Amino acid sequence: MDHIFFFYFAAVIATTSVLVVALRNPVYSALALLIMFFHVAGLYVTLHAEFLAAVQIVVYAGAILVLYLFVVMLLSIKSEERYHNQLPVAGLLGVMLCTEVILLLIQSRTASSAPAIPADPAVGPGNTEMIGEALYSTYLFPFEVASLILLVAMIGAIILAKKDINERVQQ
Amino acid sequence: MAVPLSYYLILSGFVFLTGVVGVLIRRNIIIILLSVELMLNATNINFVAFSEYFHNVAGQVFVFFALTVAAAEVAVGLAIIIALHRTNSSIYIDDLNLLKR
Amino acid sequence: MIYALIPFLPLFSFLIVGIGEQWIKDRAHLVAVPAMVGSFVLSLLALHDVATGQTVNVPLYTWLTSGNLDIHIGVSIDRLTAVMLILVTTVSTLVHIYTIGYMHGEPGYARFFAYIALFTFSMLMLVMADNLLQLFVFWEAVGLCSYLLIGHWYDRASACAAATKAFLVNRVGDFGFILGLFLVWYSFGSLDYATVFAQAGTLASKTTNLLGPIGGTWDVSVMTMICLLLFTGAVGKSAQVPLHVWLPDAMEGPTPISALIHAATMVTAGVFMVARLAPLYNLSPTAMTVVALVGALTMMLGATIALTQTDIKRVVAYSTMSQLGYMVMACGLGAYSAGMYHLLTHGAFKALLFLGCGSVIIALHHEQDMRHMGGLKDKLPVTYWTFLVGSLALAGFPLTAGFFSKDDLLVSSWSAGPLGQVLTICGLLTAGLTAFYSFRLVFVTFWGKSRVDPHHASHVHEPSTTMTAPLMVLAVLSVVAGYLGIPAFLEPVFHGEGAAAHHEGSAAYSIMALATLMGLTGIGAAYYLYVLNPGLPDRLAQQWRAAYELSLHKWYIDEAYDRSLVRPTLSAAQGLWKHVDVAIIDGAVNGVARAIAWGGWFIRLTQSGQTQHYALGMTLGAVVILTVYLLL
Amino acid sequence: MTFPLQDLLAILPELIVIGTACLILALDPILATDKKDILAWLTLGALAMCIGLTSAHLTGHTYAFSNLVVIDSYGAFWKLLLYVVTGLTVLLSLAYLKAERLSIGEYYGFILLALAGMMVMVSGADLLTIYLGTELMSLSLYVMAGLKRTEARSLEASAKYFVLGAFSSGVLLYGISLLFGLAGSTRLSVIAEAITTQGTANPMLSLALVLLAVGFGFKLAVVPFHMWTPDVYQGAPTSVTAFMAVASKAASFGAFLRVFVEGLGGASADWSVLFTIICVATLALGNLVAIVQTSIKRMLAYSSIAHAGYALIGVVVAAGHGGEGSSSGFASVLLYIAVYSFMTLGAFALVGMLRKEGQESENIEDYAGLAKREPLAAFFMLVFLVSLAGIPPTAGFIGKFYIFMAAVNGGMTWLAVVAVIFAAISAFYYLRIVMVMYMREPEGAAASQSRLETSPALSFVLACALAGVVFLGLFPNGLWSLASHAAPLLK
Amino acid sequence: MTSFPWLTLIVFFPLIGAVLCFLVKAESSRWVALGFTIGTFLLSLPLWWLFDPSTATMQFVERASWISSPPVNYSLGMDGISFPLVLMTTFLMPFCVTVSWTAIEKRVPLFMSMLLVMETAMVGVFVALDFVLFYVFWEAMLIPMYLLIGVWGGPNRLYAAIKFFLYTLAGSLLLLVAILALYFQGGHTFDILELSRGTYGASLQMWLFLAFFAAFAVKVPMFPFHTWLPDAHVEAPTAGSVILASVLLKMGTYGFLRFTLPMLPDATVTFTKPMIALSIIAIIYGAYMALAQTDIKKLIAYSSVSHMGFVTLGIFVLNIQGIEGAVMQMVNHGITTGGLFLCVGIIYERTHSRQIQDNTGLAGPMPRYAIFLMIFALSSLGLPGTNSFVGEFLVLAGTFLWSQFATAFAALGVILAAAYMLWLMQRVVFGTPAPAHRAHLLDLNARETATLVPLIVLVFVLGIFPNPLLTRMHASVTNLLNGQKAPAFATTPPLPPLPKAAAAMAAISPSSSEQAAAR
Repeated sequence: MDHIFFFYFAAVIATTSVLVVALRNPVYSALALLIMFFHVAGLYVTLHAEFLAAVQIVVYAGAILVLYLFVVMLLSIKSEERYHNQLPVAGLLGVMLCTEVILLLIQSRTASSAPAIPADPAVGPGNTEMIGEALYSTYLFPFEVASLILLVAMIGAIILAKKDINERVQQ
Repeated sequence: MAVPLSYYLILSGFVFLTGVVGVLIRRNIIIILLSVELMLNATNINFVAFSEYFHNVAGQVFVFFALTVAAAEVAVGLAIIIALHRTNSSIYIDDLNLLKR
Repeated sequence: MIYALIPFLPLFSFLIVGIGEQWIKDRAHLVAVPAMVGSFVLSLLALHDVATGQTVNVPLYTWLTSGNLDIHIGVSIDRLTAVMLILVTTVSTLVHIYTIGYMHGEPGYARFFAYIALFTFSMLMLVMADNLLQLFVFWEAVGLCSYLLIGHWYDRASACAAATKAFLVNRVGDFGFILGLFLVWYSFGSLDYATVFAQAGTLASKTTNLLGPIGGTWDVSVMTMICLLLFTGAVGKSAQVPLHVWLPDAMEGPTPISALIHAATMVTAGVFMVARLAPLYNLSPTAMTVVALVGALTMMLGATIALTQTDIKRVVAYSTMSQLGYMVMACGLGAYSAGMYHLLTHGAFKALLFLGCGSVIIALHHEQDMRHMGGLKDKLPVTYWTFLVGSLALAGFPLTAGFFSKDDLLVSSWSAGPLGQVLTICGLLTAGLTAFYSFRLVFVTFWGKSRVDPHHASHVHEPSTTMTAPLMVLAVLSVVAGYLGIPAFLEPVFHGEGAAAHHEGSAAYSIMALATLMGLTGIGAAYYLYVLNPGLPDRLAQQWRAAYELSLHKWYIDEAYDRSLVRPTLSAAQGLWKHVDVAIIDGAVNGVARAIAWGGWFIRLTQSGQTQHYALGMTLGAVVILTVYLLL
Repeated sequence: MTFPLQDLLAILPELIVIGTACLILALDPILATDKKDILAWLTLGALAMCIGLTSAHLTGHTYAFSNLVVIDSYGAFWKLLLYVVTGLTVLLSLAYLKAERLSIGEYYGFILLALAGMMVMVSGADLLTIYLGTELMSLSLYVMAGLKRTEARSLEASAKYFVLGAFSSGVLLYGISLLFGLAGSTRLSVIAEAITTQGTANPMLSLALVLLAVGFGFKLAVVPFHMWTPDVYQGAPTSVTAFMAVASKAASFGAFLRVFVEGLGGASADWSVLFTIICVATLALGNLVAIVQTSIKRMLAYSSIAHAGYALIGVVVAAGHGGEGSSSGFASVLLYIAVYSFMTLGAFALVGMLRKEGQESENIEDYAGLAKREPLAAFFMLVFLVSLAGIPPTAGFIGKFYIFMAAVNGGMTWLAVVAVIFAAISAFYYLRIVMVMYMREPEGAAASQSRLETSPALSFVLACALAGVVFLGLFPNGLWSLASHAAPLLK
Repeated sequence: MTSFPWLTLIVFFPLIGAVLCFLVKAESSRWVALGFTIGTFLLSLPLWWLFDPSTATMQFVERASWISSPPVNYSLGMDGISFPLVLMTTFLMPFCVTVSWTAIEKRVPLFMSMLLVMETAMVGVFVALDFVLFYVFWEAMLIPMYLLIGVWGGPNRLYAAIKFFLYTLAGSLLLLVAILALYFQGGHTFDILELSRGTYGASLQMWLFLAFFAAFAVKVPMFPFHTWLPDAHVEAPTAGSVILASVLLKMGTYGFLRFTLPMLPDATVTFTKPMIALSIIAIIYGAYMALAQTDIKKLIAYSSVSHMGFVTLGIFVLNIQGIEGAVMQMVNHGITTGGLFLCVGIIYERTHSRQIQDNTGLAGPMPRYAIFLMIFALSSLGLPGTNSFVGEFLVLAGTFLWSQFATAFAALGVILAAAYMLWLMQRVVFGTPAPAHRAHLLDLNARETATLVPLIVLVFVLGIFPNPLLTRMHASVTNLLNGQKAPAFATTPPLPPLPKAAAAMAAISPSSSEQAAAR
């Protein structure tokens, strides 16, 4: 059962990811990505990460991708008539890398068991409550840093994208 | 666990490299950013799979933060794209070649 | 101690005149001449002391010490030195006086006095040296003075070239000298005459393998090596073949210099050195033979060239060369005292001849070509008569000093074995030639019709007393010097090791007779050709074209040197510079720089400005590293 | 869950920086345009407080926030360096922004936020914190690079930086995920333990190493991950370039060493080989390409690439050496980066303020005859360049001295020889600037000659950089003992 | 031993002047420079009497810690080898100032201050007793020299300056690596004396020798690393040429004496033959190059290659005469070639040409100048009675002990020296002036005379009384040869005492001594 779900999700994810890269129309690419996000979320569910699955859909599909589409529409971007001319080289490299990475990954070993981390209560993953608690206790500091990142992104986006402010003081 | 960990790894590896190739071959910056999202999602699959494998919440927490960062990057990236489009009226990255050599 | 002043009086004179040249100007002789006279007087005192059996040693200071190399500068006088002192101071004093007149009104008047004072100092220090290095130091110093004096008229291109040539040719000789000097030091651990002579015997049979460094075998006697190397220096300084080429050109200098340096003193330094180092030469028969042969060759070469020269000073110069050949030959045959004897008398009459030439030249406003002279004996009587005395002495006319010394020389040579006898015959032949060319000079210059440039002909007159007085003194000396018993005085220096001259009665007398005969024949031939049949020489020259040209062009030796040494050296220098230094060595340096810059330029192409190329680069890097990991 | 007060005290400098940043962002809209200098002074005040606070942490080794943050002498070293260079950058910016007529109060906020990111990077004990710190810094820098947003080149720099930065951080993150899979945690100490127990013959580890090398290589700007550097350095506003070239590089080195020594130290045999190759390539490329540049900013960019190569020598050698000796190797890296910071900052400060007809003049040709027009400026530039070339008695020599010393001590004399050959080559392009400044007459009309736009702030920056370069060159003892106390130890 | 910090004072006194040059008016900076260079010389002068010639130990030693880890000390000291060089340096500097008095018109304060910085660095090199300190001084002079050539030099100055800089830098950076290697092999110290006491493995010595060689041979410069020299010399302003020729070149040979010989005795012996071969090639090749030149400065520059060949020759024959001769030759070449460059600078100021064809017949219009030039030229060609003869004589004597054939080849250089120098004199001093320049040929003024006369005096003083200087180096040179590692240098048998002259003959050449041994 798990296998079926996995293979379904994996197949769709792989296909849509290729489509994202291959489709020339940005809108189609974005839509392919949207489909992928949903299936990644599904994969998360099979991995008992329900909270993340929800976040994936809300943040990625709901916010990020909409933002993308918004910009694509805003700038009325046409489909690309050609790929970058380094396609053959890049493709070759991609294939090589893919072979190598997969070769390496299937030989890999992982830690035999989860190390005991005192701060983490030994609970099953996928518990939204646990994640929330971890975020506001153990991971409070990264959380604050992440908030700063968002702050930077927000203000930075404003600074970069605002149009009409005359920054030359004395002109 | 029914599905071997390596399956997830191979899936994520594939998606990751698709993203890498996307960055290399697409000229539209927006698509390049989408490709980067592919790379980040591949990473997230890894984290979640390891998290499940280890019964460890840390991986999921990491994904949460990665998601946040991705969102922030998108915001900044799109702002840059808009600004670029305003000055260059192009969002093809190979048109950016004032600075070279 | 007072004898230290002999050289230092001229030195002071040099310093005062040289440094104060701007202020002293025409008053230079007021300093220089008294200093010279003082020096001369002291030399006489020294001679007296030496004659009474004392040898003088005045150590001055330690010049340098380094390891076991220990060089002192000092003054030492023995009999050999003493006679040289007399010669040098006498001639120098007379030349000083002569110069007052000769250089009168010249812009470089004071400078000239400074130079000859410096020369005199150096020459005196040279003869008074008690070690080889001091000898070498002043050997070079007199060379320097010679250089400066030849180039005295610095705006004359030929004078400058002659000066450079003189120095360079001497340098070649000194190259051998200094190597010989090192070999002496290496062999004996010292350069002092006394020490070296004392040890000389131990070295007599030692040999060294000359080809050792390149793996061959060629054993050569060390003593022969030493003697030959040192003799190289003498060859240069005393204008022996093949380094004689500088001497005739040196006549570009003012004539008093030719008299002092290039006739009487400096050029004899080589002979002096061989005589001085007799204890060493005596140990090497091979070296002696070489010395004798070189001397004989020079003697004949000089004489043959002198036959056809037309420049009055050059004739005398080649004659000097020829006479130096006599002396060297004598030394080479072991007749050191005879050689030295001839050196002294030659100093007197050759200085006389040169100064006489100077008088003529001054009288004719710096005309030196004999073909523009003639008939001067009435206008320049003092010059003529003194010149005649000098020429007689040179020709070995009986009862002149030259007669005695040349005779002594030839007789000594005859007694030096088979080689000596062959060379004596050469000497006799040369004596005939000598008489011929010296009287050719006399007849062409003083006799016959005047061929003087009409502009000057009217006011040709005898120069001032300062110039004629030295001529007369020298004329007297050219005669008197034969009666002073010089060989006997010198004999103790050489411990009688030289050939026992004067003792083989019959042979001695026959040689004396032959020499006289040769001399008279020469004079007679000259008279026949230049007085009785003035047109004949030209016809003979036409008839014997090749021989004449050979003689006139000095056996083409200068040309040969020019083609074989000078030009190849210069073109090799040019070639090396352009094709090796600039092209290869510097080219390599610049090439490296260019290659680096090219590398930078090439890599820079990767920086295309294309963002995705950059990403590709990163990916490529990762792929390469991963591949390496996979393969390892 | 509440935290002990000491956790907050431990990160007090970070809190001050963040707080000031927020204050600035808040104040900016309120302040009148001509009073924005206040923001800079505010920033400097905050930095001064931080210096005081961090100096107290020069000894000791404590963890905070569930072992996600470590407060130790290593972090303190970098932080102190970062404060100083940030302070100098702020002063430089004060002058630069005025000259460029840019009035953006947020600028100082971004500098402080970037600084906060850097501080998190160097004091992170967990890949998560380090990653987040990196992102905080990077995002701030992306924005800052594009600040002259009406100018195409500035935006282009920003875009390139952003695209490649996002790409590299994706790679980095993937590497982190693999390490997580390897060790079950992103904590550096746990990763180190896992490597010790599992051994290094794990393909996943190798892959992770390579991916991390790409990620950090990008931040350090080493070959072949360097290619963004010249373009971005050239296009970004010069004060930002200075900040990037100095602070960002220092922080990246800080994080890089932290991760590779404390986390991946067990695999040092593997990654030291990897970085040896990168190091030689970096030395070669940086120095060779710098020769043919015509823009001084690009030239300095390549120079900064090359200097990363020199610093890597220390890393490689220390890693190859291991044990007690590694400490002095790492110390040489710390010292080198500190020294590099002063001279590079000084050079960029001058470049930024040298203008021709109101524009930045960045062509090397514009420096022709500078020594005549601006003797003092030319002299300052001379000292910085000489130091960059590593000629005594400047700090650049001391830096190279310790690096080569480490190399010879570590038995990698050949690497030192390679490095000196490239050091000799590097002298060429530094001296070319000297040559242009001192030995060439300006071409063209006098009106178009470039001049230095001075201000007290700039003078102070230059004086500080010069003092740093000269003082460290003559009396390196203090910095060296600081560096050797702070240097990590490879177990 | 004295507690008074003489050396620190001498080293850093000029630096005060260097700063002061900028603080006074541009015109006065000349006087500042002159004052400080003369002051430095006066400060160094007492050392002549304070120096104790009987000991080989370092004198006037000062020591303070500079860098604590690794232990780098600020330690200075002086022995019989560095002593003459320091005095020569301080002696020459005032003339560099005076000759630049009117020749340098632009950026005078910078020029003067660079001269003073150079002085600090140069003296520092000669008195440093710590290898790193030495290196710091060694490198520190590159930038001022670079500026001297590049700012005030001739038309091709940019190329020459950068070539000089890179060439010497490349060599000396290898030296730095060698210094560090020595540190780890030599007991973790940079102290020169301690390093000299250490013993090192054969292969290490070889490598270190090559690294040292890279630095020193470029500086000397030895064939074939000499091509920077003609360019640098020709393009540099007069003072720069003087400093280059007189002092900078000596630092290379000083390096050989101070470091290579004592620290790497085995490698030195191993490399003796190639080093001597290179030296002799340099002597003859440099002379040939000089023969081909039409530019006076270039000619003198190439003559320096030839003369420095004598120095390296003397050093590597490894006997007392050779090394003392080398040190003498270093001093002499400094004075003589310095004087020649000063002379060229003076004439260049008048005719603005360094070509021989533009500067002919100077004896007529400029008699005093002609005499001075002639004296320097004669000294340069090694005329006895002048200083150069002493050095060359001793070097050749030393070489003779090593190999007679080598001596013969080296002595060829003396002939060639006479050839190019006299030919130069023939063309420049003698003859008639070029009409175009006739009007500019004014004889030396008081300042120029004052610049040259002291050098002339020294030419003769050292030529006639070399012993006071030689005695001051005996102890140090002997110590260098018979130091703790004497056996390494035993290749040249010391000359036997006189009574054994016969035995000496057995050793007259290597082969015959072998034969003697075989018998």
